[in-house]
This record gives sequence, C-alpha cells and structure tokens, in this order.
Amino acid sequence: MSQFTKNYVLPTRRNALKLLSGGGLALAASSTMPGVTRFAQAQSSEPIRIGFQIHRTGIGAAYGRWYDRTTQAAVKRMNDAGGINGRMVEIIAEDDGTDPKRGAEVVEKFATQQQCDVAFGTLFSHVVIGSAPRAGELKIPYFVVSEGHHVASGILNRYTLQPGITDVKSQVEAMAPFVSTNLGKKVAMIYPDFAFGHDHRDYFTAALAKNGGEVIAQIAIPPTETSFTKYFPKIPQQTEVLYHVMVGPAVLTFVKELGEFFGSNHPEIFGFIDSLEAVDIQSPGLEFLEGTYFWEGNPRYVQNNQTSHDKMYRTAVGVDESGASVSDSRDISTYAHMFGCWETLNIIKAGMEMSDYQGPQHRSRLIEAVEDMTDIPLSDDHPQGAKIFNGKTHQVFGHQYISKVENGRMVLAHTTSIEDTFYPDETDYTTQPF
Amino acid sequence: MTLLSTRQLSKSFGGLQALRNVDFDLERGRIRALIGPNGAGKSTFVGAVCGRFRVTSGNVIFNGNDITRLPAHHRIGLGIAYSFQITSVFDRLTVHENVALGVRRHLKANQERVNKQVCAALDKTGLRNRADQLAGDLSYGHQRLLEIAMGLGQNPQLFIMDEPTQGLAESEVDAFQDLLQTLCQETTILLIEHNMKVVMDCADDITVLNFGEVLAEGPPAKIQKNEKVQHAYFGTQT
Amino acid sequence: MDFGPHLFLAILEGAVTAAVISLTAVGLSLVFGIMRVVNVAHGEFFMLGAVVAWWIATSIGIHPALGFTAALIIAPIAVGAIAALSDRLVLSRLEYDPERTIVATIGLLYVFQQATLMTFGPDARPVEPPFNHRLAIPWIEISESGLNLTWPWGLATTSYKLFVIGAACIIVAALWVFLQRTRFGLIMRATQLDREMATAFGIPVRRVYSVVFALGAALAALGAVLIVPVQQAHYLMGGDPLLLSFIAVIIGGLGSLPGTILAGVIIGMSDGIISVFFSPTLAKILATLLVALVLIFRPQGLLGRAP
Amino acid sequence: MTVREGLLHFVLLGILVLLFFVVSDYHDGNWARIMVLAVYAVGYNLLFGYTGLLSLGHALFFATGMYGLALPIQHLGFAPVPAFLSALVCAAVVSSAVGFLALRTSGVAFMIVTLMFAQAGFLLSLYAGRYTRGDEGFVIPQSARIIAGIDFSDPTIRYFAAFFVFAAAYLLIAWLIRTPFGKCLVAIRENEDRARMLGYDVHFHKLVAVILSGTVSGAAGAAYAFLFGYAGATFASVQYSILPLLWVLLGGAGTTIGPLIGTAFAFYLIDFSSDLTTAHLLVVGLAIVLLTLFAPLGLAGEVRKRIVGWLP
Repeated sequence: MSQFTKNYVLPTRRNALKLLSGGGLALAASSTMPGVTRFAQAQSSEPIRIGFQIHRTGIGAAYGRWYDRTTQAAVKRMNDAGGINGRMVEIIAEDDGTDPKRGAEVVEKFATQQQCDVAFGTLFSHVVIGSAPRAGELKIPYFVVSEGHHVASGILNRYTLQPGITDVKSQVEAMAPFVSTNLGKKVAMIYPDFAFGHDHRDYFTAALAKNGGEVIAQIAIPPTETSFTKYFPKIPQQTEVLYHVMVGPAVLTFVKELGEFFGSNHPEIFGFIDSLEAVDIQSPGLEFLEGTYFWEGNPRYVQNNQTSHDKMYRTAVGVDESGASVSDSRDISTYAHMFGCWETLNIIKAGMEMSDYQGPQHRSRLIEAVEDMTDIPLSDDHPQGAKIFNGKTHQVFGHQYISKVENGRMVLAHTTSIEDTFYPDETDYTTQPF
Repeated sequence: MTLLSTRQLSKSFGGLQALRNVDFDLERGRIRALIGPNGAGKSTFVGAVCGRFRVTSGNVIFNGNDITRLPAHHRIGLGIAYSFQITSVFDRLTVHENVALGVRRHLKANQERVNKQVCAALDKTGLRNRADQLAGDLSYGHQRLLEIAMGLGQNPQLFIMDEPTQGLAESEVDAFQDLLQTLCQETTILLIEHNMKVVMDCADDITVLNFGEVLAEGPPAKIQKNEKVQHAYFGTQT
Repeated sequence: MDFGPHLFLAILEGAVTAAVISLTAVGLSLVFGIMRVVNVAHGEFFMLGAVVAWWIATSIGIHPALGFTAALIIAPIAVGAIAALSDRLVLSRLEYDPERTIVATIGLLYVFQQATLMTFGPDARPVEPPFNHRLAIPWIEISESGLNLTWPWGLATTSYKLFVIGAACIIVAALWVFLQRTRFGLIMRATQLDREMATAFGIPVRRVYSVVFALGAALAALGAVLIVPVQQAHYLMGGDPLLLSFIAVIIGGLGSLPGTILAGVIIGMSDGIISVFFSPTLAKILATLLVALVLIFRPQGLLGRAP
Repeated sequence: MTVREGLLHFVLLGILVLLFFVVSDYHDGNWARIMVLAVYAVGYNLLFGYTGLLSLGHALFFATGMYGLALPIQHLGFAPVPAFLSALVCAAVVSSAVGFLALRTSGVAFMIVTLMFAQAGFLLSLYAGRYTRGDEGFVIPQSARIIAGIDFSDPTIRYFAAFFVFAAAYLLIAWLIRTPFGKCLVAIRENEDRARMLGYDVHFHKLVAVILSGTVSGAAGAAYAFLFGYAGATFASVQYSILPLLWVLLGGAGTTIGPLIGTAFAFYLIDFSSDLTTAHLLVVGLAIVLLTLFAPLGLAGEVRKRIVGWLP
C-alpha cells in the first residue's frame, strides 16, 4: 500500500525538494503551505522515528552491541517519561556492516524509505565520513557518536552534529599536561597506522611539545596486525612513558604482548582505554598493568564519589559496578564510549522540545536549536559530566578522566577541566545554508 | 618451389631429446605425410614449425623467411594453419563462429566476405547445415571435420593436420580422403597420420621420423620398400 | 634495542606465525592438491576452531591445561565434522567445479561468520594458556674483555610460544608420516594423481574427498587452537589466515606439501624480519609485492614443477 | 549487432530511465548506486565473463579511479571534468602495469598476483594517510561536485549521471563483444591454445582486456566518489575485489545484462534481508550457496540456457 501512496505523492515531493534547494525562503514558505501543515498534523500522533545506524556486523560489532543497549535504555526512559513533545520515540535500527558504502545506503533508507526524523548513533569514523555527505544532501539531521575529529575539523556539513561525545583532538590534547607533569617527558607512542591513530600521533605530539615534553618515537602498527611483539624493540630504551592506543579485535593480544615484552621492568605506561575497551582488565596476562594509567571517556568502575546520575544510568543500561553486563559478568561494556548514545538522544529530545519539532519540515529548526545550546549541566540526561557545546563546530567539549589501575580496578586519578579540552575553532557550520 | 624447410632443428624437453638435427623440405602444392612410431617426434616437429614452443637449436624457414623466433600467432598469420591432434574446437560456440574466428583474423571486420568464406569452408567439409549448432554438440567425426574447416577458413598456404582421421569410422575416413584430394589443389598439406591406407593413397611424399631423426624420405612406393623403415616402423606394427 | 637481539626476537616471533600459517596452509594445500578446489571458507574453519576451543575451555574450566587439552582434541574433530557436512551438502553437489566452489565457499564463509556472530557474539574472547612463563633470553656480546653474557632489555619470549612452534613441527611430521606410510595416505595420493584411475581401481573418491576436506579443516582448526591462547577468538579472525595460507600454497607450488610448509615458514619469518628493517606498514607493502613478484617470475611456485 | 539485441539494449536502458519516474525516492537513490556499481561489475565481466581471467584484485582499479578523481580535487583543486579524466588515465596506467606483470602468469597464480597487487594498493592508501586520510577517507565537498552549474548531488541529476555512465559502459561492452576483437576474447576464454593457433596474439588481447576492464572499473570508482561524495580506503580492501566477482557470477558471467542484474540482486538481497532479520549476511550466504547449487550460470546465464538462447 505504501508503495502506491508514495508513487502518488511523488511529483509534489520532487517539486518541494527543488524548492528547498532553491533557497532558505522557499523552506519557510513550504512550512506554511496548507498541504504540508495538514501532513504535519496527521503525523503528530505518530511516534518520532530515530534512525539508528548500528555496527551490528563487521569490525565494529563489539561496540555496536553496547551502543544498541544504551540506546534502547535511553529511549525506554524517554518514553516512560512521556516521550518527546508528547510523542513516543521509536528506534529504527539498521545494520551498516561497519562499512562506509552500506552506511551511506542506510542513511538514505532512513531519510527516504523509513521516514525517520533524524539519523543517529554512528561510531566508526569511516562510516561517519562516508554517510555524512548523503545526510547533508537528503537534509536529515545526523547525530554521530564517534569521537572522531571529523565533525569539528569542518569537512562535514551543517546536518552532521556530535553533541554527545568529545572528539579525539580534545581528548588527546587534554592528556598532554598530565603525562608530562606526572609521568615523564620522553614519550614513545604506539598507535594504529590509520587515520584514528594518526590523529593521536599528530595532536599528542604537538600538545606534548607545548607542555615541555617530547615524543621520541612514533610506532605505527599496521591495521589487521595480529601479533605485536616484533614492533616493541623499536621502543627506545630511554623511554619514560609509553603511550598506547589500539583498536580492533586484537587489542588484548597487543596489551598482553606488551607485558610479556617488558616483564616487571617497564616504563610508565599511559594508554587510551580503546586498547582495552570491552576487555576485562583482570584477564590473565594483564597483571603488569597494575599502576599504569588510562584515559577513560567515562570511568568503567564505580568510583567512591559516584554521582546519582551515574548510578541511575548504570542501572538503566544494565551495567554492574565493574562495568560488565549485570546478566553476564564476562560481558564487559564499552563504558568509555557508549554514554555518548544516551547523551546524544537527550540532546535530540531537548532540541526537539526547544524547537517545537513537529516533523521533517522542522529539521532545520531542530539543528538551529541544538546549535544554540552551550552549557550542558551534569544530570540524569548527561551522566558522564557537564559539557559545553560549540554550535559553530557542532562539537561538544567535556571533562576527561584519567584512571590508575589499582588492585585490578581502574581508580579515578585525575579529572581534566572542560577548558583543558578546548582548541581554536576550525570551522563555522552555521554559515552554511540549510 | 620450397614452401617450408627446417635446418638442423633440435628440441629437448628436460633430458629427453625429442628432435635431433632435422633437415626437412616441403614443396609447394604437395601433400606430405609425416609418419613414425609413437614418440618418434612427429607432433614435436609440427609444434616446432608452428611455434608452440621454442626450439633448442636450428631454424625454421617459411616462404624463404626465417621464422624461428616468431611467436605462434605470427606464424599462423603468415599462412600456416594447424589442426589439433586432440579435438580442440570451441565447444560452447556455434560451428559457424568456430570457423569465422579463423576467417575473421585475416579478413578483419568485413562481415559479408567473412560469411562467404565461412560458408565455403563449411560447404567443403559438409557442415553447412549444422552451422548453428554448438560445436560441443557435434558428433566426434563432425568435430574432426570442423577442425579441418577451421583450418580451411584461414586460407592457409600450409595446412598442418595432426592425425585428422584418428577415431573416425571407416566411411568417414573415405570421405576425408576425398576431401584431402580436393584440398591439395589450393594448399600445401603436411599430414601426421597413423592410418597407412590414407598415407599411401593420398601422400605425394612421406617423411619417416624415428627417435627424433629423419629415417627416410621419398614417395610412398619407395618408403614401403625401405628396409630401415620396415624394421623400425612396419616391423613393430605388424 | 640492539640490532642482534632485535633480529633474534623478530625471528622468534616470525617462527610462531610461521608455525600457525604452515599448519593452516597444509590443510588448504591438501584440499587444493587433491580436490582441486579453492576453499575460500578455509579461514572460517580456522575461526571455528578458535571459537570451539574457547567454548570447550570455558565450559570445562577446572584448570586451564585440562580445558586446553580437551580443546586440542575436540575442536579439530568438531570442525572436521562441519567441513565434511559442508562437503556432502554443497561441494559434492557442485561436482567440485572450480568456479562454482569458489562462489559457494564465499557463501559458506558468510554463513559460518554470521552463525558465529549470532551465537558467540562480536567480542574477542581469550583462552587461558595451559602454561605461560616469560623467558628472558640471554645474549652473548663480544667486547674487549672477551665474551659476555648479557640480558638485553626486552629480549624475551614465553614458554607457550615455544610450545606452539614445537607442537606445529610435531603435527606436520605426523601428517607427513600419515600421508607417506599409511594406506589412507596412499589412497589420497592416488586420488590426487589421477581421479579417474582411482575410481577405476575402486577407490571411493567421493568419500576420500569428504575425508580430505574434513582433514584440511581440522588442520586449520588445530592451528587456531594452538594460537588462540596467544591471540583471541573473534568471529572475523579468519581473514588473515586465509590470505596467508592461500599465498603459502601458491608460492610453495600447487599441491606440493613440502613447498607449502617451506613457503609458510618463509612468509611467517619474513613478516617478522622485514619489520625490523622498514616501518611496519611499508614492510607489509614490500612483503606483499615480493609475493607477487615471486609468482610472476616463478609461476609454478618454489617447489612446483615447471610445466 | 542484430536487431533483437539492439532492441534488448534499448528496452533495458529505457526501463532504467522509466524506473526513475515510477519508484520512490528511496529506490531512485538505490538504483543510482546500483548503476554505478554495475559499471564496476560490467568492467569486471569483460575480463572474467568474456576473457575468462579471474582477477581477485579489481578493487585496486576501482580505488585508483576513486582516488584518481578525489585526490586531485582535494589537493590540487581540479575541476570535475579534468579530475574524471585523471581518474581514467590513472586507472589505465595502473591496469597496464598490473596487466603487463600479472599476465606472465595464469590460472590460480594470476588470481594471487592480482590479489597481492590490490593488497599492496590498499596498504599504500593507508600508508599515504597524509593525503588519503587512510581508512577514514575524506568527503568531496558539494561545492566541488558542480559542473557548469549543475549540482551532481541533486538526486535527479545523480540518477541520470549514474545512468549515463552505466549506459556508456554497458553499450561499450555490448558493442565490443560483437567486434572481432571481442569475439577473440571469447575464443580465448573458451580455449586459449586454440585461439593462439588460429593466429591471434593472445597475450595482446588479454592485456587490452585487462586495461579496458581496469579502466571501466576505475570509471566506476571515480563516478562513485563524485556522485556520493566520499573516497576511502575501504573501497580498496579485498572485500571490494570479491564483490564484483560475486555480482557477475550471480547475474551471469559473460552476459551483457548479467552485471546489472547481479548487482541489483545482491543489493536488494542485503536490503530486504536486513529488514527481516539482523542476521542478514546469513541470508545472503545461504542465497549464494543455493544459487550456485541450482542456478550455476547466474540469473541471466540460466535464462539464456533455458529460455532465450540468443541473449548476448
């Protein structure tokens, strides 16, 4: 049936699209057109449809599963509280295979087939960058949860926003003062040899130099590598701090072999938790990590000063005190990243309420509403911490956590200020027309 | 006039000397049969002439030009046609297309002339009414004829046939012999053949190979009486 | 690290990789040599071996050594059974047509991968090694005062990695004896030489093929069980072993088992050693091009016979 | 070209034009993508389906076209048309080099050599991350996707641009296989030795086939980058070498319409099955196995065998 109606309305929709591309004025006009208003009213009892681009298969599947759980929990909480503007929220999840081509297809499907209001939830950078052009062309707001610097760097478009998770550039730059002050000045970096690792390499090297330290070795590990020991001899002996970040299914091997290489006699070690995301820190072979430091987007273990917000969030998603699933203690969450889904959904809700969002004709109003946001206080909606949103770069900034491994648990050792994560704007999306 | 000659042609595969200093001359317009026991080097010899592999030493001269170093397709282009010992037609193509492939190579894209020549070759071999069948669906005898037709389509100056009557029924062999007689008016034929009746009836001259060397050469009557040949060849056969 | 110890460490690491590649590649080579089919799903049998090993080790769970030993026996058998079933249901019905089996095994690859994702999940899961000690390795240095025994920083391996190398050697040797000295080995070689002739001599070729396919898969699984305490079981882990063992089979010379093993060792070792001299990704690029060039200038492989 | 074949091509292309006005926006978008990817399959089909050479490295050509267009736009400020020409030249050069070296081998060795070259290309695109942004890739901004004031990110323009590229590639191959050259390729596929002994320069024909196939594949990569605004190393990975093989085999190797049918079939198989179940690749895998069991010649190949024997 839907096929027929679609055929029927098609010509007018096409004209509308042409009008839209004609300029901003046409947009304003179209929302006052009687036909469109009727359409909006008819829709108002319908649920708000959020297209969820999920890495269910492919290399991102371990993250995708927890992004899914967090998203479902956030939406349940939202609907229990009455939904958005009185309408229920419905998640339309579609697998992107962690592939940029399929990712773009999925965004198209959300926009043109599933009639989603917004698209949301992508983690892996290449999928974001492959999909974002289509989101911009189809004029569907695209809320990513990727921690990539791609949004703030200005290569994407006005329809792509990252309001729920900080980007790698601000994370890395905020780490440099801590590393050089507390751990050592001479740093060797190990990172994966692709864009994500290159961001670490470039931003950290520069930031460390600013803080009086020096990167004395940059060791890039080829992607798809499964054995790592052979690269470790390239770590200079005078290294004071080893900085590691690794992603993918082989991360545990990486960390274990690091331990076997050094034995008991290792330099200070500072890692991004990506190297052990979804992996139990008490796995055999990881004992050497005792006393080393990790960046955490959100502390995996319950801390002494746990906020009520974290408690509520943990319970809602079903994560225990050690960051594992409450139903299976061996199933470790991607706790440092997945809060981004929760918080992004709450931003979408807030934006829709502020802009009195009624349907796709209000998409640009929704984006403007989000762009207008600045201070985001710590709350149940934002359990990871307070944040500041930069409407120009479409990127949020927030606290970063550094934990130390003590007795096989990660204990919070330092929290950076939000200001530590700032860097000069590289773009201004608000100057782009809708 | 000599069409094809070889001088001191030798070929060894690994340790095996398949051809040893073969001197050979073939006059234009004749039918020459190449005989010899199994493993005598007959197929190796024609392979060397066609350029299916590199010879170890010696020369091949065609039409007065040394073609020893030319690749196979180049030699075919000069006017040599070769029909395979083991039927080697394009199974999944039509009979017409099988022949047309050979015709088109030298006539290029002129569709009309190609068709004409294909039909002529099919007429001569009696395959005209099967032109649209897939070659793979033909009977074995017809496939052998198709091999001949493919060679004819190329309008060759020299037509090398490697055991064309192998596996044919007696009536088919008779028909082939008739065909051979008509062909010799337009081309020179070098024939590897086991069927002695065909050889004796059709060949103008016979070359006998044994252990990679030329054992004897001459008209059929003379070869039949040659003692060495009888010993090496007929002796083992009968 | 000094050059000498660095190279030595790279060789040790390369030997572990070589051991696993050789086992996996020998499995592929058997299938390729005897059945003349390219099994694109071979890497998935490797993956299944690792996953089954994880499953056995965690469900037994008394002592890691017990779980591991059980996995070492059960996983290859289980994976072999899955392979035999695939052969019966799919490959034999395709009459082992080369092109169609490539496509069909691509299909099987998806089926195995997805079934694993649905049941085992997307996480990389560790299997505890039966034993694992860090072994620091001494180094002899020549200085003015004569020979000195030193303990270079970072020069170490683990007892388990040495075990992997040893076990792979034993398994390959056992396989060699099996193929050369047993009746079934003879039947397999006869089938490889001439399928029609083997049929004529009353060899049940279909059944031989099933067994060969199962044996090939079991060898891949065995390689996976050996390596899974070092790496982890993950549903996408089959890609690399497939690629590397595929290369080993071709470089070694089609159907030549010694060639395959030699190539497996060369590929594994060069993977380690080239990384000493070049930046890692560049090393991978060079190694890849090297494989291509070997094949271009010696298409029959290292130990294959010239056509 | 016979009348009925011409009619078939005309009807097929006509259907693709009509399709735009009949189906919904969503399927318009899908078909634009399918047509671009089908160009890739058409290029692959020339080598695999018509010449009988099984390459496992075509992602190299696709990615060469993609980067050949995207890098000059990104870093050298090329306009789209020169960038597209640059893509074609790059793809032609790379495929000539690969063809020159790889054609010294045949059979399985050819598969591996092409696979290795593609793998080296993939790693190179990561290694040159400074320019390519590696796996993450980069966006070709909408402002760079305008030719003579026509915005190629507009759905209608995109659809017909994709159609134009597809029609060009499709008709090129449909014409080529009717020429003596194309017929010789088929002869090489059927029986290389026989073709040589009919006097054809087999090596030359194969080399030209590799170059043509690689260049058409490169054109597909360039069109993909230009029409969908993204270039990334994923498209150079081994998976994207396997895909055209799969599409061509599903659709029918050595048929002109097979690549389009196979690409569309595989696309909708994934699209529909991911609506039905999260285990959509399981469905895809089973479908592939079942097709090889019961329709070994591919969809168009089976149609040719059972119903219309003249299908080109």
